[in-house]
Parts: sequence; C-alpha cells; structure tokens
Amino acid sequence: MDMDDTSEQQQVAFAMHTFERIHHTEFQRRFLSQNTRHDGRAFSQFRATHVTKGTVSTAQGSSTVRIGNTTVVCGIKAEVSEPDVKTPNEGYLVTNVELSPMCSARFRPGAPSDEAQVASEHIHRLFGKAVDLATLCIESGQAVWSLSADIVCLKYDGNILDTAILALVAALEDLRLPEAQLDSATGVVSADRTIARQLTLRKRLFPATFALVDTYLVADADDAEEQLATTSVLVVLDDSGRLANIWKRGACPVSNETIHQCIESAVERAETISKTL
Amino acid sequence: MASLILSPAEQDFIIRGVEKGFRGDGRGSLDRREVTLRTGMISQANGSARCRIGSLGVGTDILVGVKAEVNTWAAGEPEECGTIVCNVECSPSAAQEFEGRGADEINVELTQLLDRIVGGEQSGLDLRKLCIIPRQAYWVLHIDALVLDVKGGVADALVWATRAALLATKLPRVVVESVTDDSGVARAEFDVVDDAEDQMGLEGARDLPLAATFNQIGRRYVVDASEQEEAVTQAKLTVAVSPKMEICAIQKGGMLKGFAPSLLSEITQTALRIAKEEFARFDALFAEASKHNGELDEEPSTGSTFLEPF
Amino acid sequence: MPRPDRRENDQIRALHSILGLLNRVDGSAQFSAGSTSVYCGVYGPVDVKVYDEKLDRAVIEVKFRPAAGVSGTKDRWVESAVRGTFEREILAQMHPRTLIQINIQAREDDGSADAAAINATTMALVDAGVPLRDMVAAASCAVLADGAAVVDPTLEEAAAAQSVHTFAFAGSDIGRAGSGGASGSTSPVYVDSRGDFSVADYDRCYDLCLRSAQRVLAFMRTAIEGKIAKESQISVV
Amino acid sequence: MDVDMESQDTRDIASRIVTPGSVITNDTAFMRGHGTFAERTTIYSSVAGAVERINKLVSVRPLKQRYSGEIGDIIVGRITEVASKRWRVDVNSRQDGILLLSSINLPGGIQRRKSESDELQMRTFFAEGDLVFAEVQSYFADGALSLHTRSLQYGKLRNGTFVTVFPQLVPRSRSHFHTLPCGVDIVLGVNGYIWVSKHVPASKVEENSELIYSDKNEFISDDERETIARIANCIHLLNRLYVKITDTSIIFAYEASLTHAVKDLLTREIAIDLAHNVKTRLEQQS
Repeated sequence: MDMDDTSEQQQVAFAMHTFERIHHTEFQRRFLSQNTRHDGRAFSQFRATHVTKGTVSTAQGSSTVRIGNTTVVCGIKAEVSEPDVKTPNEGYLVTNVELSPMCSARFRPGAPSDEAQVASEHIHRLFGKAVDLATLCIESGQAVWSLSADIVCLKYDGNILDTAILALVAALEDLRLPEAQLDSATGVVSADRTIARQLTLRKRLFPATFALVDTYLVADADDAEEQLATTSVLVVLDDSGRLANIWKRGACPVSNETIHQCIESAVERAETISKTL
Repeated sequence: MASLILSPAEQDFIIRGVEKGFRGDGRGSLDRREVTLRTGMISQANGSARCRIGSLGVGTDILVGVKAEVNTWAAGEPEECGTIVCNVECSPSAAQEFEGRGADEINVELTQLLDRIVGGEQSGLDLRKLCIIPRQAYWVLHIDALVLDVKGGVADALVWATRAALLATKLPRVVVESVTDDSGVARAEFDVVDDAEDQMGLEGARDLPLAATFNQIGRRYVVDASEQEEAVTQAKLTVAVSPKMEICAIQKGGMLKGFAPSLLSEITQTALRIAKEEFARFDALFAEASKHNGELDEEPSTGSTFLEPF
Repeated sequence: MPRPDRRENDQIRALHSILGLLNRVDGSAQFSAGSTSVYCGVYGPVDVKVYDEKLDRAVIEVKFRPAAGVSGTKDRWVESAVRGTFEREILAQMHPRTLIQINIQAREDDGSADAAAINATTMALVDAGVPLRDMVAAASCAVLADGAAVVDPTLEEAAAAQSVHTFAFAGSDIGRAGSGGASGSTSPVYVDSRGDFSVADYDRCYDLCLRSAQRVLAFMRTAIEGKIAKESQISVV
Repeated sequence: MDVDMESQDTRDIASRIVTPGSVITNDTAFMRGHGTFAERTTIYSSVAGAVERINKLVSVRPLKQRYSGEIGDIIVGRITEVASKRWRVDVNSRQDGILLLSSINLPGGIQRRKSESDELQMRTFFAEGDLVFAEVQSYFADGALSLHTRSLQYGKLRNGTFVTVFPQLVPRSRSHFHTLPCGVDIVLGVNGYIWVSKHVPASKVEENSELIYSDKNEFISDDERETIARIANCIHLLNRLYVKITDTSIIFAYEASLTHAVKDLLTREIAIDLAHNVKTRLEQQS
C-alpha cells in the first residue's frame, strides 16, 4: 500500500516535470489561470531582493545584487582622462552589461548580444541624468574622472534590467574617489588616496519591471515566464517619488490603465527597496 | 560589386553594340544620362547636396553632407592648414548586397577615390584658409557621402554631389584676437561667430574638379556606364579634371584587365575634351539647385514617386 | 515662452514623405518631420538562412544606421524598439520560413528621430505590401523646464527638456480614441518616457502624443491612398 | 429588393482604397481573400490597395508586391544556380523558381531519353546568368514554382536586351511572345521580366534544334540595334509612368516616339508626353 503510494507520487512528479519541459506554455498558463505563478508568487509580488555593497575590493565602487536567482555584480573603475571638447567640465560614465554563456545557456559566446547592448544603452541613458557628471571634473578642459561600470551577470533568471539598475545605484553609492589634482606645470594628475570623496547621486533610481504573459500582468518575471512574455513595462522612480523612466516595449499593446497600475506597483516596490539599499 | 551576372548573349550584345557606337538606351559612347542635383537639404550640415545620375527617377543616387568642426592642433599635424576627412558609405537600405559587411570593400574604394580627388590641395581648395590659428586651431571638413542607390557610375555621381556640397558649404566667420596673459606673453585666441548671416564660402571651391569614369568594353570605352555595361567592363578609369583643365586625380578600377598605354592617353585626352561641356552642365544644374536651396515645404506634402525630383 | 521655430506647443512640424523612392528594395519610404528625416527600406518576404528560420512565421530583422559615424550600441537600442513595435503588427504567420528585413537609415536627426523611424517603417512596410494587422503611428513630446509640454520637440528642445516622451499607437486604437474615447481606453504599442517627470506630466504627454499620432496617421493614409489612386489609373486594354 | 441591396453593398465594398487595418466589411456573408485577414466576424485589410470583389470573395489588390506565380504563367527568368538535376531560376518572386532537368527539351529530338551524360553537361544547356523563357508548370511543396521549357518557342534567350518592369503592369494574356511590325520580337514575362530581341523566324529554330541552347547572337545590323534600343526605352518609360505593358501599348509608344532620337526618349518631358499619348490612344481604342 505504502509502496504504491510513493511510486504514484513519483509518477506524478515525473509527469509534471515532463509536462513543464515539453509543454512549457501550457504549464505556465495552468498556474496563471489559477491566479498564481509556478513559483507560488502572487502576480504583483517581486522576488526576494538582496543588495550588498563593496563586494569587489579591487574596484573603486562595487556591489552585488540578487533578485531571486538572478545575480549581478557591478564594479566601477575610475580612471583619469581628458574631457570632450564640447563638455570640458564633465566626466564620463560608461556602462557595460555583460550577459555571457556563464550565466545562462541562452547566451552565446562572442560579441555582446543585442539584448546585452540594449540593456547597456538603456542604463546609460537612464544614469546620464542621475549622476552629476560635473562632479567628476578634476580640472576644466584638462582632466576628468572617467567611470566605467561593468555589470556582469553571474546567474540569469530573468529581469536583468531591475537587477542591473539596482547594482549600479549601489555601486555608485559605494564609490570612493581619491582627491585628485592636476599639476599644471607637469600635466600630471596626482591622487591622494587618504582622502576618499563620495559621489553624490542626484537621485537614487528604483526600478520595477512587469511582464505581460498572455493577458496576465506579472511583476518581476523569472526566466521561465520571460520566455512566454513578449511585452514588458519598466517603471523607474527616484527617491522623491518622481518618475525617471517608463519603457514599454514588445509586441502586445498595453492599455494606459495597465501602465498606471504598473506605476502604482512600482511606487510600492520603490518603498520596499529603498529600505534594502 | 558587380553582382549582376549577364548571359553570354547579353554580354555579346552589349560589347558589340559599344564597339559599333550603339548603347542599350541609344546613347553615344560619350553621352551621360540625365543628372539631377539638389543642394541644402541637410539643415545641420554646413553644406549638402544630392545627385542622381539616371533617367526617370531611377539611377545612382548619392547624398553628401559637409560638416565643419574646429580642431585643436596637436604635434605632428600640418601647422598652417586645415584638413578634409572623407567617408563614403553605401546604405544597406539601398541594396541587399550592402547588408552586413557587404559594402565594406566598395566603401573603402569610394572613400579612397574621394580622398584622392578632394582630400588635398590638388582639389583647388585652399586648405591654408582653413587654418584658424597656426599650431593652435584649424577647421576639419568632414565630407560624409551616403550612397542611396547604385545603377552604374557611382564614382561620377559621388564627385558631382561632393562638388555641389562643397560649393554650397558656408563656414561661420572666426574672429582672432591677441590676448596678453598675466605673465606678459601674447597669445592668440579665437571666437566662432554664431550668426547664420555672417558666413563665408570655401576659398577655391570653384576650382574643384568633376570626374568622369571611362569603362573599357570590348575594344572601345564609354562614359557613365549603366549597370549592365558595368557588368561587362574589363577595366575602368576615373579621371578628375579641374575647371583649369588640369587632371588632378586618376583612379583605375576593374580587376580584369589593364589598359594599353595608347588607350590610357586617349582616355585622358577625351576627359579633357569633354570637361568643358561637363562643367557647363554642372553649372546650369547647380544654379538651378541654388534657387531652391534648402527649401522646406510649408505645407505637409506627400510626394508620390519617381517623377518628383527627389 | 515661444518655441524657437515659432510653433504652437501642440503643433507638429511639417510632414513630408516619399513612398517607393529606393528602387532596389521591395518597399521604401522617406519620412520627414521638419528637418528630422529618415529613410526605410524593406526586403521581404525573402528566403531566410536555415539557421534563423522559423517554421510558423517570418523572421523580422531590423537594422538601424545613424546619419553619421559608425553604428554602435545606441543603434541596437533603436532596432530593438522598432522590432518590438512591429512584431505583432506584421502578420508574420502569413509568410512562414521567410525573412522580412527592415533597414532604417537616419538622414538627419533634429529631434524626435525614434518616432520618425517608426513612422518611416510603417510606410515602407505598406509600400512593400507586407501584410500588416494595422498601421503604427508614433509621436514625441517634451516637458520643458518651465513646465510647458511641447509636441515633436527639436534636438535643441529635447536636450534642454525635463523629460521626453515617445509613444506609438496602432491605427485602430487611434481611431477609437478619435471617436471620443478617453485616453484611458487606448493601448500604446510603444512607450519610452524618460527624464524627471510626474504621473500628471506623463498623462499630459500621453494625450498630446495620441493627438499628434492621429495627425501623423491621417497624413500617412493620405500619402498612401494618393499613391494608390495614381497607380489605379493604369490603363487597361 | 434583395438584389438592390446587394448591388448597393457591392458598390460600397469594391474599388474602395484601403490601408492596413481598415475594416472592409462586418458582413459575415463574405469570404476573405488575398490581402485581408479576419478577426471575429470582421474582415480587415492587411495591405494598402484597392478592394476587389468576386461574388462573395473580397480581396485587396496591393500597391505592389513581388510576383506570385500561377500555373500556366509565361515568364522570363535568370539562372542563378546549377544544382543536381535542376536549375534555380530568379523569377522576380520571393523564392527562386526551379527548372528540372526533366522539364527541358534536349537537343537532338524531343523524344530522346535523358541520360547520365546530360546530368554532367547541364551547364551546356543553361549556365548561371542565362535568361530563359519558360512556363510555370506546378508548385513545389514549399511554394517554389516549377518551370518547364518543353516547347520550341521556350528556351534560352539571345539576340537582344533585358528590361525589368513592375510585374503588376504586365497582364496575363493569351500570348506573351510577339513579333512587332518594326521587326523586333518581345517576350513579356508576367513576372515583370521582358526580353526585346531581333526577330528570328521560328522556322529557323525548328530546322536546327541545336539553336535552343546557343549562346551565340546572330548578326545584328545597326538599324536593328537602334530599333531594339527604341523599344527597350519605350518599355522603360511605360513602366516608369505606370502604363500597362502589352504589345499594343508598346507599338503605340514606338510609333509616337519616332519623331525623337532614341536617347532622348527617357528625358522627363518627352517621356510624360509619350505616355500621355499612349494612354489616350488606348482609351480611344477601348
């Protein structure tokens, strides 16, 4: 009797696993139609989020962020360089998101995928206004700090944008720049490492991504859900509660009401993560 | 680039025709197709022009923009000159063979050609006039050409469009003044006058050359080869002639054959002979284009197709 | 404060378009708003490499080239925006195992170029006869430092703006909104709002862009219908 | 009364100009044809064009589209690849057409059996770049057109020049091969590929079947070259000005063009004038 029971359970478990593999879409849909998700979350629920600052000792600023299983490390390297002629008083912030085969089988080795390039570019556009590039000036027209932020994904399980944005915010807050001075006679920049200056962010950014799976709007989709979703909405808020970005992309139209729902959820999410950061 | 493969019978038909002085569209060997020229369509550039060579709206079509930038002088650069940087790009929206890296080779070939023709003083442009303060600042002219369609004779259209764009180019006036700093050393400083009214043309632009490409087909050659004629071309020669009737650049293309020296000298002679007519044609087109220079339609307009100039 | 080009705040720049201007592609269009101008060329449906082939639908590929300089990460971003916007509108299942290639070439960017790229793509797809569920029209809007919202901002206005918003809508959706429906009942296919803005700013820009998109759509339809009317006069023997 | 309603409806639907996403009809009695798609009970247009209606079938004739073949079409194609027992042929469509070795006439008698040596010398029949005059025989499973040249009038094209036009300008008709009064042969491929050549009497090929695969042109006189160029330019201008291309319209254009030099035919004013002339004559005729 007992024996029978276990074997039956195994049978069921096996069937479910097989079901997930061969009928991925149907598998997910069964959950969604029951008002739940395959990992037991509610539609509007984000995964557990952990932020740790200063995780890479060789970088001037760094962080590790985990949202569920998605793990990202961000390291910022500061170097002195010459400013652009058009903006002699501004430094640089260069962002690079790396999605290597190491973090998921869906990425191929070689040149950065379109997905990674799109993420890099989007984050670059977002932070252009969040960081006051004038504070990176050492000597006008001569020397400025150039920050290169490498955002490396260690484990990919969906929602890379939220994770990467949070990691960059945390790493920028962790960033300490030495006091630098330009010797106008020699043209050499010397840095005093004993004085560490913190960079003041104009605003902290709190991202929240929603995905449309069939007709269901779910927050913080994981990899399995993302594969079904053709459409996503990213809402980024700052610490004063104002919006920094709404980015709806993908095939399905999303009603304006839904976008407003996303904004409301994003406000709640921002409150939660501001405590974590 | 010759992506067009013709049958032996078509090739024979074209070659024998050229040898007898009959071209596929009835032209004589030195006749050029219809040329359409417009200027001033890129408002953000200092000068721009578009040239199409071909009839009834089908033809090689090139857009050229000239952008002037002030550069700070660095050691090793010419001390009292400005510079010209050419770049030619074949747009993948023009033809499928330009997809991906498909246009790399032709881009390099055309960029080189343009550089050979207008990149230096041989073009007639006075590059010293592009110097702002010796060893300190100078103008760089970026000539960016975009090839929108290819139907034979790209080189000629490129040079015609470039000449028009450079003739239409206006540089802002620069005021140079001497400042004495605290330590008593006099230094020159400059200011770019931001006034659309207060601009000047390029010195020497009127001396810029035009180019004609001669394609050797069978035992004869033709000017302004069509796409089909290019497919049977064994060798070609682009000759740039200035209004002073000087040859200022020559580039040979076509990998199949070399030129007999006698043919080469015949071609250069012919180039000089037709140059006068070519300049007259260019001048008339340019004058017409200048009348409509940079016209922007006030009313929303929907050009429908081919017979609109562009 | 008057705008540099003396436009009203809710006035888009003069639109101009040419259909079928490139001869080597299946369909092409030039779309200009003021001096912002974009070309688009469409090939397709054509044979696809076996590696990329999809058994149930056409593969859609988008390439964007900037007006000057080399193509970079920025352009991948625009490509992904355009691809996403047209993924549903192109009836890709009607041409399985083929490729629809969209090449966009910016001619001049004087602001609102993303919207121009989307509009040019719609027109080129129509010109190519690629089956579409619907036409897509896009529009931009900027909130300036003084709080004024201006549609179809120039590069200069966008650079100085507090926030810039770009929306794209499907034609039927615009039609519904036009018949008196509130903006709440419309569903944009593409949204990119960025800068520093409030929900009220967003809503304001949404309405302005919806209205601008309406005008753009009407313009595109007129241009296309004009061309068809011309071609329908083909004499029949 | 019913009949009246119906004709009213027909007028409503047909010949309307629509753009993608336009509602064509909500009437469930209609069936959807090319250029449309249906959602629930509504039929929408998926392309821009004019609505056409045949009985209960509604379709939209698009602005322009690549050539899509029908069985029996007479076309001109260009060989793009020689493959195993078949040639791939560019037919101006979204897929290359296929010409099977078994679908051609071999020299030395129509009834001759195909041998292995034929497979080895396929290039002597058709090589890459060759133009072929053929008929659409059937479709392959993947939609590619299967062509055949098993008739003496079909085969390799020579003695002339090639012109490309919009496929929708070439109507399907009883005959696509014409000998014009000016002594020029034309092949009007419904796929938009047109061949203009010196007139060669059909009997010549019948006498010598080797000529089907000849690459050699006959002697072409200067006058013949000029006439071929004139006809080619006439076709080009009819194409650019959207006039249907048939033997009649070409003859009209040719006759009207005789007052101009051949090379001037493609200048704007003359081209518009000639096209106008042709249109008027075509209208008068019908």
